[in-house]
Amino acid sequence: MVSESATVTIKSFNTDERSTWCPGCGDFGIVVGLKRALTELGIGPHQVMFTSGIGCGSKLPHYMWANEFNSLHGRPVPVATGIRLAAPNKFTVISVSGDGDSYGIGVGHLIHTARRNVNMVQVVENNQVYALTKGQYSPTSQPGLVTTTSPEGSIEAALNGLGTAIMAGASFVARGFSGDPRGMADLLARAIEHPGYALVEILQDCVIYNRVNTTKWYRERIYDLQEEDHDTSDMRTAIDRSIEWGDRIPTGILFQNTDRPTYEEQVPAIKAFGGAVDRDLAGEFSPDDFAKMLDDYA
Amino acid sequence: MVSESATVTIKSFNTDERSTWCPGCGDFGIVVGLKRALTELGIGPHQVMFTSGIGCGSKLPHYMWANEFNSLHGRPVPVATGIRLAAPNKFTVISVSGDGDSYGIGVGHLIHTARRNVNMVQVVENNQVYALTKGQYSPTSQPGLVTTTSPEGSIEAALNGLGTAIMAGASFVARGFSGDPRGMADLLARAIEHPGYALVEILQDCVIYNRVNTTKWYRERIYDLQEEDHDTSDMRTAIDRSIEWGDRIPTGILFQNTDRPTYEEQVPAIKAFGGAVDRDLAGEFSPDDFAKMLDDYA
Amino acid sequence: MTTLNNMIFQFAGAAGTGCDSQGSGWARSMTRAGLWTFANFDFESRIRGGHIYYQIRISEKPIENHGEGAHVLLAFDEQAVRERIDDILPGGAVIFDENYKLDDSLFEGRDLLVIRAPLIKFANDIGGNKLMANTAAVGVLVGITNFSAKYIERSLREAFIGRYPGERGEKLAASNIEVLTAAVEYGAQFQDRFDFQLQARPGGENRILINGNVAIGMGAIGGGCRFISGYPMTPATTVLEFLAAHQDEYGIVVKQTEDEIAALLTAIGAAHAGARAMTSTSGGGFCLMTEALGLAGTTETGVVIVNAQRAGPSTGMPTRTEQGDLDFVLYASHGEFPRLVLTPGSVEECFRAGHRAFNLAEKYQTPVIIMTDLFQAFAQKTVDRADLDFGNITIDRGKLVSDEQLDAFGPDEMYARHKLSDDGISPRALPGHPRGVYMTTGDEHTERGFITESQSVRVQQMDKRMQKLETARPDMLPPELYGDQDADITLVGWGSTRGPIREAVDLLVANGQSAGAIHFPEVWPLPEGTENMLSAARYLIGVEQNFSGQFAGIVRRATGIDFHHRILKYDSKQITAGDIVAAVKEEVRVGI
Amino acid sequence: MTTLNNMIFQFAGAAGTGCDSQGSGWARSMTRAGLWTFANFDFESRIRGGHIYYQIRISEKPIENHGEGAHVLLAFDEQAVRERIDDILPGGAVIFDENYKLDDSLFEGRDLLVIRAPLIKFANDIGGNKLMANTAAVGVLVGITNFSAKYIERSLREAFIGRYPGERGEKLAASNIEVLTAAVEYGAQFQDRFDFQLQARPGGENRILINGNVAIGMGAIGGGCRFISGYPMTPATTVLEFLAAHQDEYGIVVKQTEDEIAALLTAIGAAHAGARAMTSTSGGGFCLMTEALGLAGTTETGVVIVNAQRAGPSTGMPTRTEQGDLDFVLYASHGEFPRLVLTPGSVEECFRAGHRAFNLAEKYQTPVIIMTDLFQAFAQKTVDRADLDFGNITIDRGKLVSDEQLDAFGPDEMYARHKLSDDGISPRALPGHPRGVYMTTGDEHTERGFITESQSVRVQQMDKRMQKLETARPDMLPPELYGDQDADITLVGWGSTRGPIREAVDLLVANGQSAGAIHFPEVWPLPEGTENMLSAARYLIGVEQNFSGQFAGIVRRATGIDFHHRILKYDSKQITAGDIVAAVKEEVRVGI
Ligand SMILES: Cc1ncc(C[n+]2csc(CCOP(=O)(O)OP(=O)(O)O)c2C)c(N)n1
Ligand SMILES: Cc1ncc(C[n+]2csc(CCOP(=O)(O)OP(=O)(O)O)c2C)c(N)n1
Ligand code: SF4
Ligand code: SF4
Ligand SMILES: [Mg+2]
Ligand SMILES: [Mg+2]
Repeated sequence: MVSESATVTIKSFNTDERSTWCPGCGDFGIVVGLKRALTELGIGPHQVMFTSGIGCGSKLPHYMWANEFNSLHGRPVPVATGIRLAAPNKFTVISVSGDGDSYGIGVGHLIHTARRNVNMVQVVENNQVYALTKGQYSPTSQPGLVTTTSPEGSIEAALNGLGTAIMAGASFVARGFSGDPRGMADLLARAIEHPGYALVEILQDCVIYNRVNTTKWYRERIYDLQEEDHDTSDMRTAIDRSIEWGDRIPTGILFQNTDRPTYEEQVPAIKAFGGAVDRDLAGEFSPDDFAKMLDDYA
Repeated sequence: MVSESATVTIKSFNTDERSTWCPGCGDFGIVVGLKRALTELGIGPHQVMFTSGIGCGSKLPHYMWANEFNSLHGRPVPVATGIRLAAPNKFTVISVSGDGDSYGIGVGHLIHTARRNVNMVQVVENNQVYALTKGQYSPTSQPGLVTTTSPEGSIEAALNGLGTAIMAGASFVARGFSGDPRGMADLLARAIEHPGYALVEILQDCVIYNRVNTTKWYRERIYDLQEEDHDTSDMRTAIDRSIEWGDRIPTGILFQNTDRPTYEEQVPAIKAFGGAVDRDLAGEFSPDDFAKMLDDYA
Repeated sequence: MTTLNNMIFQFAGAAGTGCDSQGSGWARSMTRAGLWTFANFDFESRIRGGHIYYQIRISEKPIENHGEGAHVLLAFDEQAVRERIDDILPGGAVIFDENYKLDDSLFEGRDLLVIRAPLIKFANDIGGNKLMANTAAVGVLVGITNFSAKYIERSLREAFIGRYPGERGEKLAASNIEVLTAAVEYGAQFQDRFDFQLQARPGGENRILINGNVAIGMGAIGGGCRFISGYPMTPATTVLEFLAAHQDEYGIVVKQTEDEIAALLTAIGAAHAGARAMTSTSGGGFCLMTEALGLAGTTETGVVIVNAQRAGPSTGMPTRTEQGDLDFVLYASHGEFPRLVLTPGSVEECFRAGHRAFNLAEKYQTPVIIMTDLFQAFAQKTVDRADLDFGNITIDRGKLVSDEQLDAFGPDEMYARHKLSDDGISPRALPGHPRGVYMTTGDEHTERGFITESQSVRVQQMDKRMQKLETARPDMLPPELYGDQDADITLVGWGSTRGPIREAVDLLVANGQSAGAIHFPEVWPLPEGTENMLSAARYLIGVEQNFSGQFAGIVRRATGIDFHHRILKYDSKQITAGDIVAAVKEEVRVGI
Repeated sequence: MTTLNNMIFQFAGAAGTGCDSQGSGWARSMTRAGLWTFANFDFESRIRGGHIYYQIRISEKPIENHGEGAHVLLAFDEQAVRERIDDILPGGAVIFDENYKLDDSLFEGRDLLVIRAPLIKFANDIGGNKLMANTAAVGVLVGITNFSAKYIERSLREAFIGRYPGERGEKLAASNIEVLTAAVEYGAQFQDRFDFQLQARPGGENRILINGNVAIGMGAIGGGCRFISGYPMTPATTVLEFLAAHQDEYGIVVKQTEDEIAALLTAIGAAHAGARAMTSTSGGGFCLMTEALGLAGTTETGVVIVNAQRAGPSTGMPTRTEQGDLDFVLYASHGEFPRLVLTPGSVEECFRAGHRAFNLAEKYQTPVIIMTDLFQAFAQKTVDRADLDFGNITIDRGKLVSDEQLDAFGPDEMYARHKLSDDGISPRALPGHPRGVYMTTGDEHTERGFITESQSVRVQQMDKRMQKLETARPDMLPPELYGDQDADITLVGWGSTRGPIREAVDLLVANGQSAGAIHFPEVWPLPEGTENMLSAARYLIGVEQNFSGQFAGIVRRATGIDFHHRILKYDSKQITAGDIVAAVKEEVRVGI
């Protein structure tokens, strides 16, 4: 579907639905970033399809006006794949969910979808905690974090989601910060434009359950890779950057590979017939066309 | 349990159960490798607990005499975790399953178990195909592979299992070859000795469904990292090696980090009380000890 | 005329503004003051904001239900007044800050004491901190009910000195108490216009106030549970959290897993190794456990699963209640294998299920599921310590093979994990003994645990496994009769409807309607005596919190007994005695 | 006396040694020769070795069952003779290579023609390749049955020239045909000692030989399925593979996913976007789909799931059959939502279910499950091309909102995906239209798809969704009566028992026992007329391939009708007409 950029403004995405987030939640910034990115690219609410999981962050698409399929905890990515493969010419597909959802229960889908290079964006809202269930440690929680399920402090190493995704074959990997909607919007726009699977992790403050990794904490540490001499096409440097965490935390595009074809481009049925949703179910084939199937068994 | 090395021989692991593998299957070599490794370390059949998934390769523990819990497709690793955490002093725990099982449906468990550094060995029998279901492409199949579900050739990039595991935090990562049971036995012994999570991928011929990556094909390509100047403690080099695939395929230990504590060592209950299975359920606490729980709610 | 010690309170406001902590402090104080308390927590699927409320009912005798309406509404914001005003019972009161902009018309024509109290003023002027307005509100409540302030003072001290040990806590507690005192005095002026009063009674020190999930957790620890793996999901998370909180004291391995698939499989691994192991989840997580449930069934692994139901299907209403999963739990996983299903209906029954489940799991070597629900998970009840008696718990591990027995094995003797037997139960050796090496598998297997393709072995093993349901049947707790077996109508329920049903029976009988009830604390296998008890009743009315009357269907399928009527509620809130009485009256009016 | 065109053959040996390909070649030749064929494939969960066999029955009239025993056993190894010898019917024959070391005592006292044929010798001497011994065996079979060799010649040519186009194939085919000719001649010498003969009949060119999974695949493609996502699992894989094989011709997107969780969710995504989408799996995979099933139910996404049952529980017996999943499929996923369950019982019914499922899924906007089983998935049957009529398929997409309708929306009009309606079905807009922007969710939601905490909206949406079951009921295919409605006994079944039950009725009636049958091609919602038809029967006998009689239980629960007797088989092999007749006779003897 041709974008109607002339008509898309930030307001196109406004909705009456009131958010259930806590005042000060980092998720608010992410809505702004997404609206801006779509507006910049002229992609209207009917041209984007959000899929989301379950968690505070997964509620995001509910709070902007756009198509959304709100799925299960950990499962927005396979739904996104289904939409992309059935309607490859119809939607910009963006999966949105928290760190627990994307890197925890759903990490298998992330890995295999990255590997396949399905043309979609996966936004990971990383607050390093399971927020909606009231603050248990998540796969990205820092070791030692005291929560209700780790009263003696978490004893798990935090997952390097970006590095893992790069090794799994993700062709675009970036990190943004919810306190910087402008920078984030730019990253998201690049991710949407990227032909293939794009992972965008957004560092995000949970003002209730994560008193360690606060906006202030992040601000003191983050820096922009694109302001440094970072070669996004070099996987090894990207891996190095993904490991960096502590005094300095990189944001921006870590890695991009535009040489890989998207999965959709290679699907035989799409190559030959286009999108499944655009087909004429009743008239495309005659009964005789179908009956040819029987010949193999005669 | 103290090992009774004096009494453990290769024969200790012999069983009358007849294998259902095809003549020439690479899995035969892996049984030999495992028996040798356990024998070398003096770990008897009752001191090891195998967990396995579903697939040709997952049948392996059935064909040697030892404890086994044969679980579900993709799920031997969480069962292994349960056994380790309940009986940390009782068993060497080894999970055994195919590439589809471990890297495909089960990859989420691999990642999170690696991250936690549970003290176990995960053996991945990699024949780059779903064999037991009659030869569909797997997450490690090479692109273009023609199978019943990819009649036009697979359009998916193969997963770099070893690199992904390293990024996820695996503290021991190695690759062996079923055609070299002696080398493999050595790798497995090192993996068993390694304090923490150890991934050992074994390249394995499926003579029926993978006519590309045959024993001959592997023999022409593999080389032993330990015969080269490979620093197993350097994660970046290990990542580089994990990417190597094609004319030269590395085997041996890619990566080892002995600095991380195991998960078990850090579990509060284990630190204070030892193994759950060794506890006296009836007599350990008095009714009054228990009743203290009520005080918080008075 | 003054009503003493028989009241309902509502503490209402937005999430995160303190009405929940004030509410639970109040409930605790009531219990300490020797009043029997039942408190329900009504909340939304969000962390801050929205509208939530605590409903606390108290009485001089034990109660099983949070009742309907409120005699006092403590409103912590304006919305709370609007949302809950209709709940206030005749002669009741509403307390809120004088600054709220609420039109008088809202209160017009209501038999209601409206107290616009200077809460923020007290807080600022006396305590020097606006946040103490909450304390002031509670003070007014103490004042109008003529209650003793010392219980609140104690809980204020505990709260502040607990959170900030040392001087800061002392200071905070002291200022709060000053605010409280002023507010109590302020409230006392309304006493003569308010007919409900509170007075402490003896006995509070022998009682505690807990919810169903804590009771399950206590039962489990008492019952030998030393391992829990789980993944957070409302309303099951607090079981996991309870065990986590006690991991140090009782040595419980607590593993938060990456998902529910791993949660059950990890517990299965632990149980296989020999630990008493459990997991807790809600419907969505139970879905992910179904495959492993069948594995536990075939491998004969005794593992305990708590399924705390919430309103489904799918993500549904995460903080709302329902009994919608019974059919699913009974038939979850493909093929057929035995499972035992417990459906406790009170805090005491939750405690009992918590420990009984482990004996049943190990005796029958098969999964045991404790079904509870969101209401029961969160609702708090006063119970006598004596009713949670750890001394009464016995550990029965069933047919365990000892090391000595294995030592005595002859040279050609082989341990067979799945040995056929009349009762379907095979002697179980914990793995690790040199003579007890064995394998087991989710594939159909021989007695020794090897994969088999044999038809006859298949039939033997199926028969053996399914026999366990029959062996277990006499061991299941029988249905519990309440009131008259011969009553004109008999209400039938399971799980958390127990309390409301009992109270409904009392109300009906008090109203001259002959009524009784049958409660099932354990539903599968259907306990012995089920058919007799049900067929002896005159007119059976199923009471369930689901759309289709699942238990009624299960009973009909198993026994042919068709309940005459079904009272079904699936609007996501707990059924009350009043709901049941109204539905029964309707049915009686229409003509039973 | 010679029996013509009424025979059963067994081709038995180890996996991977050619007995399966020879068997299927033979079955195909029979069909081409105008003989009605039914072939069952009995195999183990391994790729090579072990013991497998093809059982092929032929007749001059259509048959629905592979029968019992064999008139000829073609043994491809020694073990095959030992394993299957007892299957050989009186007057039958066994053919194997002369070199097999088999003691004569094995054959003693049997009414049996033992042909120790020089198969390897023919192969080596004439064909120059030991592998052609298989061809020789088939040649002997042609010889003793006096069949025409030309059908086998054709299939040999197809096989070799198909695999090795060009000269190599021609040569191989030619040598094989030489071997065949010699073997036919050799076999012919036994004709006078063998009473069973074959003769081609007209009509073969109008028929094909297919199994149930291929029929489902054909039906699905004809029914507009343009998307399948799946994960391999026996016996469901061949549905995925069939669509994959035709992805180019009909433009079907085929996605092999990382697991079954993703398989169903990917199909849900595709269906949500507007494609007719399906997935196929077996019990273990279905377990992993249960959570997404509820999501499809709540979001009202019409998606089709094939559940091909195999012997459970758990991994069970991967290559063996059972009907053990009905209860699970009916109640899978927590909470309550509508689902439609089809249970085809023949190749033709599989085809019909394959296309009907998509109309039902889109009309009722809810998941539709096609239940088949391992037996039906692999068993091949001769069918008339006319019975798989693509011209008869209509595409009914239900209440779709057109782009024009959306264009015409007023400025304040908002599309509501879950709009309330009397029949429970909301007009569905495919996403992508500027006026049709909407959200949907697995949380309870408003008509417009927003998450809600409202009790009243909750009840409305529950009622709406559940109403669809009632709306769909008249649309479900009614139970199919076979024989006399007034018969003394009526056998009741669903799914793959249809064939054996019908044949059992014929046998019973032929034996003077008054008998009829009722088959359910669709079971949920229970079709209209179920109660009438069942209660009109005199004596109901449920026939099911599971332990507990699941369908009987479901019927009792829904209607109160309790089958008088249940014939249950759960030994992992398909029930036969003989099994049923024997069980009925036992029941009659004991006294109905
Ligand atoms: C299968 C399943 N398991 C558990 C839950 C409960 N649950 C809801 S949100 C959540 C975690 C959310 O964490 P994250 O994805 O990081 O999102 P956040 O709330 O932190 O934004 C969990 C465990 C669920 N809805 N479904
Ligand atoms: C949940 C589930 N899905 C699918 C299957 C079917 N299945 C059995 S083995 C297998 C794949 C095996 O591949 P791999 O793990 O690589 O082992 P291999 O047979 O190649 O050794 C599959 C898909 C299953 N048993 N369970
Ligand atoms: S709990 Fe944390 S993540 Fe959730 S809405 Fe509040 S601040 Fe945001
Ligand atoms: S199919 Fe392949 S992997 Fe399986 S037993 Fe045969 S050779 Fe081995
Ligand atoms: Mg989070
Ligand atoms: Mg494999």
